[in-house]
Amino acid sequence: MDGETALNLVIFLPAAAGLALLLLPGRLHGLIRGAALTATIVTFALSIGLLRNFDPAADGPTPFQFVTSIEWIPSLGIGYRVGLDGISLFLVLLTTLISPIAILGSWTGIKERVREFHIALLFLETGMIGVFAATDLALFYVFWEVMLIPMILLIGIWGSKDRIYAAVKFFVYTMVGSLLMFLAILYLYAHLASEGVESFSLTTIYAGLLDHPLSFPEQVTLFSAFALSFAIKVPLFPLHTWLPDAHTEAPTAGSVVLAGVLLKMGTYGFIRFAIPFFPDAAVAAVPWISWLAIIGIIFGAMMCLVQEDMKRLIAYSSVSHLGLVMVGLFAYGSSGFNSKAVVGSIYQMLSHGVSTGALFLLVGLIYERTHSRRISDYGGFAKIVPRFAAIFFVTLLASIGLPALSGFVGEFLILTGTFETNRLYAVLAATGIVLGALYMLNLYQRVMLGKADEKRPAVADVNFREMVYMTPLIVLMVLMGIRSPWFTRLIEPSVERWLETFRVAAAG
Amino acid sequence: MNATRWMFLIPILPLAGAMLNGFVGRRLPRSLVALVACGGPIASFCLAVLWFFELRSSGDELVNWLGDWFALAGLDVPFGFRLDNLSAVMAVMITGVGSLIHVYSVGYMSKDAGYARYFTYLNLFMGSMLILVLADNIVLLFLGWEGVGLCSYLLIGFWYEDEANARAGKKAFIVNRIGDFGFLLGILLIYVTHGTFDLRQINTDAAGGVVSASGLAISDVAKLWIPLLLFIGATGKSAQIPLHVWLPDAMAGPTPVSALIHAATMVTSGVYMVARLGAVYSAAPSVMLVVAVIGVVTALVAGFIAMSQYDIKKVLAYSTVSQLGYMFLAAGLGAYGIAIFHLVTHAFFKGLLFLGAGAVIHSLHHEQDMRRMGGLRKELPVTFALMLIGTLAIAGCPLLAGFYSKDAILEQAMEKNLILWAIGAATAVLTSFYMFRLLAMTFLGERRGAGAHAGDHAPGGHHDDHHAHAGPVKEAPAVMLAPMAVLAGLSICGGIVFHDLPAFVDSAHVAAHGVLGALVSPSGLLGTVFFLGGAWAAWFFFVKSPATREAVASRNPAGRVLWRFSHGKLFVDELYDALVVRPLDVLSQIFYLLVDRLLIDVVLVSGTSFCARVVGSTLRLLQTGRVPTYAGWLVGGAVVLLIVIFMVLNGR
Amino acid sequence: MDKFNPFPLDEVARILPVLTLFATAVVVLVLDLFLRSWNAEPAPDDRPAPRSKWLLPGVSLLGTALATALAVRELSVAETTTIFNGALQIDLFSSWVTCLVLVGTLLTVGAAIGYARRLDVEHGELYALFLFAAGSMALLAQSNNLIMVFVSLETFSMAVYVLTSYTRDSQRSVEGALKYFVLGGVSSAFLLLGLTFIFGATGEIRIDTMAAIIADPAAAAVGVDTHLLIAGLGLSVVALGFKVGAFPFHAWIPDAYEGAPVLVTGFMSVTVKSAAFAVLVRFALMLTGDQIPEAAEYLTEAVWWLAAGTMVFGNLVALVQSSVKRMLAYSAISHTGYLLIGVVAALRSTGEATGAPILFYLLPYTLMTFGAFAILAGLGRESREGETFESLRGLSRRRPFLAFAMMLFMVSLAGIPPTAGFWGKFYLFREAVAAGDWPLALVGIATTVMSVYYYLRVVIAMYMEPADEARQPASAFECTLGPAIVVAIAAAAIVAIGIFPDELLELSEKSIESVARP
Amino acid sequence: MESLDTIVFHVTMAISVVAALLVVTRRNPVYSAVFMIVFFTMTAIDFLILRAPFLAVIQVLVYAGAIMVLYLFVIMLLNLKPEELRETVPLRRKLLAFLASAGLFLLLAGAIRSSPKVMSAPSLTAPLPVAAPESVTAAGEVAPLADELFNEHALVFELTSVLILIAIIGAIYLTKKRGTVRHGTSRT
Amino acid sequence: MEHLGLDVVLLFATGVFCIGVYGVLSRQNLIVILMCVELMLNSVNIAIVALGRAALAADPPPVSPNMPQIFVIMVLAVAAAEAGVGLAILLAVFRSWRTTNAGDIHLLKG
Repeated sequence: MDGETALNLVIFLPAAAGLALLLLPGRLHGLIRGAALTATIVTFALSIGLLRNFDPAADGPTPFQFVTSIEWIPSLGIGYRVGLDGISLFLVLLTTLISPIAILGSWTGIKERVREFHIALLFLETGMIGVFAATDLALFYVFWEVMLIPMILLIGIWGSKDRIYAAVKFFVYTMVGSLLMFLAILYLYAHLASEGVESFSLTTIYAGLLDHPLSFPEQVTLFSAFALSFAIKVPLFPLHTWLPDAHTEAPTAGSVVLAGVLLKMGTYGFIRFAIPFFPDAAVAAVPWISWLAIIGIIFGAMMCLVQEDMKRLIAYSSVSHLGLVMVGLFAYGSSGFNSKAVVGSIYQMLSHGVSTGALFLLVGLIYERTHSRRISDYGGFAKIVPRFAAIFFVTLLASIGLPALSGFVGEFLILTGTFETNRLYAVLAATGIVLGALYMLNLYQRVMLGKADEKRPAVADVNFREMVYMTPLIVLMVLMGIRSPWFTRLIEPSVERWLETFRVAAAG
Repeated sequence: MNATRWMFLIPILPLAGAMLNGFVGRRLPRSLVALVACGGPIASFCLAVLWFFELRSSGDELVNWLGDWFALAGLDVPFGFRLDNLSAVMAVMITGVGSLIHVYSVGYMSKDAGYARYFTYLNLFMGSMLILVLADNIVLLFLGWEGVGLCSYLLIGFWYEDEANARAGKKAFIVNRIGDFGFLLGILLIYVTHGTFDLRQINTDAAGGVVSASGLAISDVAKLWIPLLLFIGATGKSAQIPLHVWLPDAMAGPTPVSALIHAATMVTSGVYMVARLGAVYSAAPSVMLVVAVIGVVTALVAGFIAMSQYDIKKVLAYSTVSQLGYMFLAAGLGAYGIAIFHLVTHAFFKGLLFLGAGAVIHSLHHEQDMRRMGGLRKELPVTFALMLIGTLAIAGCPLLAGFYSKDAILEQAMEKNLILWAIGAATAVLTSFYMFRLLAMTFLGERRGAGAHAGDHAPGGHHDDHHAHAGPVKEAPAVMLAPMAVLAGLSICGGIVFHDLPAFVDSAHVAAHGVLGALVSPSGLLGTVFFLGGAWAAWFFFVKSPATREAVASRNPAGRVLWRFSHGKLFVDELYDALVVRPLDVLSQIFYLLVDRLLIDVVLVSGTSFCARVVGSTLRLLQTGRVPTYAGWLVGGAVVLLIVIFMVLNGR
Repeated sequence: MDKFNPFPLDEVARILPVLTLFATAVVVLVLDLFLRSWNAEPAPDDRPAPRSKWLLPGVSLLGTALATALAVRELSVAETTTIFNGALQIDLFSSWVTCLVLVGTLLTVGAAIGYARRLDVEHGELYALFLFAAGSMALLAQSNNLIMVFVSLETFSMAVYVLTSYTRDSQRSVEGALKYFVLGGVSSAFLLLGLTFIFGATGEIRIDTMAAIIADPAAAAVGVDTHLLIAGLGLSVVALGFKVGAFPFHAWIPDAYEGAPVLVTGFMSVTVKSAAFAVLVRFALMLTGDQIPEAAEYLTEAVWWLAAGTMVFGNLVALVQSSVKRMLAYSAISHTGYLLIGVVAALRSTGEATGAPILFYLLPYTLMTFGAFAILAGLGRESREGETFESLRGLSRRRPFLAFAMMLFMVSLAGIPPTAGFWGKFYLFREAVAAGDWPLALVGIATTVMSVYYYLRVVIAMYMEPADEARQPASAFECTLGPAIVVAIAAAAIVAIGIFPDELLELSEKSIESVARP
Repeated sequence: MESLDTIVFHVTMAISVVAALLVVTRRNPVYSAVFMIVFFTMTAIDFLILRAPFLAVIQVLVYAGAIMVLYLFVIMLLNLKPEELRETVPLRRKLLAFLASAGLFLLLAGAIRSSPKVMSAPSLTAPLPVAAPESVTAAGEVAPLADELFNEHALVFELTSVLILIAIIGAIYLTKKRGTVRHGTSRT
Repeated sequence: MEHLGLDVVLLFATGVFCIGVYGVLSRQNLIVILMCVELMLNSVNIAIVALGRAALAADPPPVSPNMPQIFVIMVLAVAAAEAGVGLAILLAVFRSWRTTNAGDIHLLKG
């Protein structure tokens, strides 16, 4: 199978499987779960094939590989254009990896409307992969929005107590941003169309903007619209308050997908769209975004210190971690955007996806047994569920960036790059290291250490199924921690290529 | 075996042991666990010794490369190991002492439920520590640096069912992380300045002057800040003021851990790091002074606190802090070789002392409070003898290991800075005093209160399944005593045998004296006096006339204040609690409630939707349901529309 | 005038869809009469006998389907002709709008099956009025002279007034009809005055001739009187704004929509709007000649404010509704606002044929709005309590298909892909931005955000809130066949258009061009 | 002739305005209807003067004759008592209504008076130009009117039949009595 | 006093139209309101006829001089239909509401 077909399959196989699930009788839960799992695993296998066929040295006319380009809505200049570069490739892989794991993770947790649940999840997967694979601005927007619906259903139907509030908040927050972006997309199109460039194709837009740059005020306005949308997704302080609620109230699979993949869409959006489209504005925004990100790092960490709910704590930790990613993305110095920091940011996105996804899985796993997320209901669990504790601990270490685990590589690259461009930002961003250790160890201590409550009914340790889905994540955390070149080998050329897709006007 | 290809085995073997024990240890018999656990370090030790001698004879450094960790354009970090003189000494010492302590642990932990877990952590520690010293670049060093910190955390909180232990572990980790924060920034600054992480290259650059090999200009700022930031890391790891607070609490871990990690190896990695980047430090005299001052002040303060502690391990902990201060003093004076020399001898005698203390604690069924000890020399004669050797060594008894290394430091200080020397000298007296106090309280006199306070546990000295209970006090098993004996031997002769270690490690080092010359040098003579003075004072206050002690400590106002400060550890913990921990908590809570919940969520988010609803509800009132009103809207709207149209038509 | 032949056959052939509708309406009326006499012993009321229950809807459906087929066939005829001495202009534009109206009618008649029976209004009049109204609307879309515009507008309005009060014994129904009628009468008077002024200004009543005059006044025998023309257009905008429900002429909409039987609400919300917008667009295109762009410019600002006000008002008030039906009414108002964006864009772009987004958007609008009303119809909620959000609770469990379709409609109304509504908004906003009017698009965006909230409430009620068993007898979820099929078709169409909108987009563009360049 | 027409026209205008004012201000709808008939009659006279004799005829027949009779019939049918006719319209609303309608009038008057075409139009009572073709001079008479109606505007004429049919259906349906009144429950 | 300006007639028509508007706005009695609507329609008829009369004198002469009057005939038809339907609705309202007072009928609102 050639790469193009494989990529299209990767995008649409989950949705097709979702449709096929409709044909199954709703009460055959096992069959439905199995079918969904199979579909996602096949998708994952296909995406691994993409990884193997990806050529980092390719130097085609577009930065993308496995390109499919079909005129979809020619009257609006919209094409079905998908393709991957080193940046999106791994995000797609992350998505295809997280999806089967999310299904496995909710194998027993979801007992109601099982079929609908898996359909939502599968459609969500297609939406997410589509966002990363789209190389057409309008197609991207379509996927970006499509994904919202299954997500709010996941939160709203299968979530916990305040799920409706969380779902509404998530939805409205996201819509505010994405609709403004929508307007900006149209404005951008109108600008290019007035210059005779009538296409939503990314490569065309890149080239078009190089030839016909927007004026600086226009750039700033449009960048703000894009940035708002992406910043909400990231989330950047102070636009983050949807996140704790959504993460906390969502079912495990929802939280995993949210933390694992959805948040990356924001940062990915900055890389793919906001920065290359409006480089001058992006440069002008560097201090703003950096400061907000730094505030986010510290503020998020401080929020973690006072949380009583495990999921909420982990959710806030995402605010902190993603803040670091943003600092890296916006590491801009005299020699332009710092490729090391950008690579680091992408790496950190992946690492965060794996480790925070794993954390949510673990919380979900223990929640299934104890039906509590309150930290104070726990204590001494290391004794009761030692395997769980060990996995939890490793994940947590990866999350706080202990060397030899995945988190460190990204953090280190980001900090190195940022330090080259702006030392103050790097220093402030690095405080996250201390605070991260503080809240995570606090969590670990309060949940796992100490004396176990004698009266507590027995809690089973991690079972085989749970081991099955945790193992790849743990292996990945370690692999990413000690063999970063395997990943950066593919990412770096794409980032270098990315830097060529736009030009910053002198003294922006 | 080809060393250049297989050198990585030194750190990997213990790690392999850790993996094995970690994954399947719980299902293996204890003996097998012990075999795996001890096998790794011992094999590493053999290799280290082998290659140490190879190195010594050939003078060729062994370099080993194990693939890339980072490989980006302009940022290349390999898993590279380098066995040079310094790292070889460290590796041998670590694997040697480590092996002994592993063996000791087999006995010490024999009844513990978390046997395999314990050895997993311990092996993991060995591996990390060896990575730390063998790393050829600073990022890999940082990996080891963090790794040992992690193991330290795990082992301090080994008996995690006691909240206090868990807290102590966390504290250690956090405080270390604060140091690491500085360390990491140092690394970043190194990269920006030197364009490389290679330790050798950094040293060469720093020694070379203003331009690094990669063509980057080395600014004065970088010259000053690199060593300073790295030193922040060192203060964390090596428990120097102001980040020393974690080490005494770290005694919550099993005693062999204290011996290995919190005395012999991990805590000295800061010193190692300074020695490793000697050229960088030498290029910044002001930082050197900072290092020396911090070192000596720490030495004094820790010695002062150690005087009044009752927990036997706490005394040793503060003693460790104090001795580390000495090492930093030496390093700060530029005598890196001597610092390492003291590091090595300290590993011997402090390891011995901790193991001895462990034997005592083991024998007393996990009693750590010296007030409930006393007179143990009769029950534990071997332990007493070994402890005595250790005490003599640390206190600076001539001919023993500690004498030589400490003397060398004080001599350097005397030459270079008299104020530093004076403080160091005072510390020497204190050292002798508190060590003999410990010895006296533990082994001399009469047994006090065994079992009398069974329910009243000394803080941090108690473990869940090891309830202190009265029982027959008997000598530790041979498996524990044997390693102690080896260490005792090293404590006795280490100073003499390894007398040329400073020169081996630091090519710039010029030995001032021979083995015997040191005895009669002015500094050596003074050192002997300090040793005797401290020992006498301890004998006087704790054996001959305890009443005087009471009088000085509780009735003399000055004495009382001093005692309170000493016993209260200068209230640094309380200070930090009030200045950092609590404000952070309170601030976080305030931010959470005020900024996150109230300002953003309620005011901005809900407020917006509330406003929309209010406006909507108001507009809704227009919809009165009455036809005339509606007609009014229609006509009024038409009027306004026409007005707008005509305004535009008539150009406003 | 030498030979009397007002209806040449070839011209009659062009209005076959309309004729089919009228003929079917008459047939239905007649059949109804026969049905009543066939039931020799009629029940106390005049309810038709069971054996004939398929006859009236069946015939109506057939007729409408035939008309629709004929109208769709017209879409492939690209030529633009005027017939009946210029009374009608048959072009792609009119065919498109006819199709829109007929789709709405088809859905209405389909949904009436079963619904009308349960409501006990299964009369020939009901279907006849639907069909008459639809035919008049089609004529309105084809109208090329002002008399035709006025009369056809009044014709379908009459029918809709009666339909609104169709459940004539319900206070709400007649109240809604009364309001609609009185205000509609006033607005008709405004329209008439406006048309008179336009006639006075140009001396013409044929729209195509007027367009030519406006495009090149020097060439015309009679000059154009800008003041009078603009005043006339302003008054017409008031009246047409009334018909489409633009703020502040919207006032009748919520009340009439709420009062009318829900099926009628669905019918008028989609077809009336399509027809009225057709006239608005024709007027707007009439002004966008090359020569005097001011004529359009004078109106633009007024329409701009109408659009902005409508979007803001409709959405804000929809936000605080507790009845789903009334919420949908306000949602219909807000969609008028979005459609008016297209009018503004059309007015702004002088010399260029625009306005296609309006035509395109009317189709998804028809499908999704009618779909939503059809679900309410299908669920058999006639008491007001049945229309609250709470009453939708648990729908996703009892009627998963209906709930899913409703969600699709809501998603489409909110303009979220992959539904047709998204492309509608996309196209509209794109046109506005391309015309340089991004502030109006911004208003549209901001209000869309609000709309998301209340559409979401429906989804929440159906899917997320626990059903309140005590307050909901199971019968509340009875679903009749007609609405169910209609809903299925509408939902499928919405998704299909959402995924493959291109053909229709092109068609709408061509439709506009057919008017602009006859 | 010309000036007579003009004078008559002015008189009818004056009477029309007064009648219209009375229509909208009388409390009793019967009075309103009567004044409405006056107004329609005046309009018929206007039509005559404006060369629309056929219109004048049907104005009287249809409007005054049919429509107003229908109104009166309904008024009688309802048989409202005087107290039911009492309207309590606040002065404020009357004022607003006046302002709105006056504003509308001013705006439209402005448009009319600033229209050069209207202002330059010849007198409506002046004789037609001598050169005017027969079709123009005969305009408004029954034959040419019918000719044009049934040729050029035949379609709209046919459409009115549909309109009337709808009106008939509607009127019959709505006024037919059936069942009991369903009172809507007021909102809680 | 010979000149009868088109503007005068149009102003007269518009004036009556606005009187009708005033009636709709200020009256409560539905019958009167309906009459006001008729008044408005009729006033426009006058304007149409006047405009048509003015066009007769134009040069060149109008192609279809009868068209305005045909327009008026159609308006008449519409007005008749409107009266019929309007009064029917009025009766239906009266039957269920027992009132013809527009101000009292406001079940639907908000």
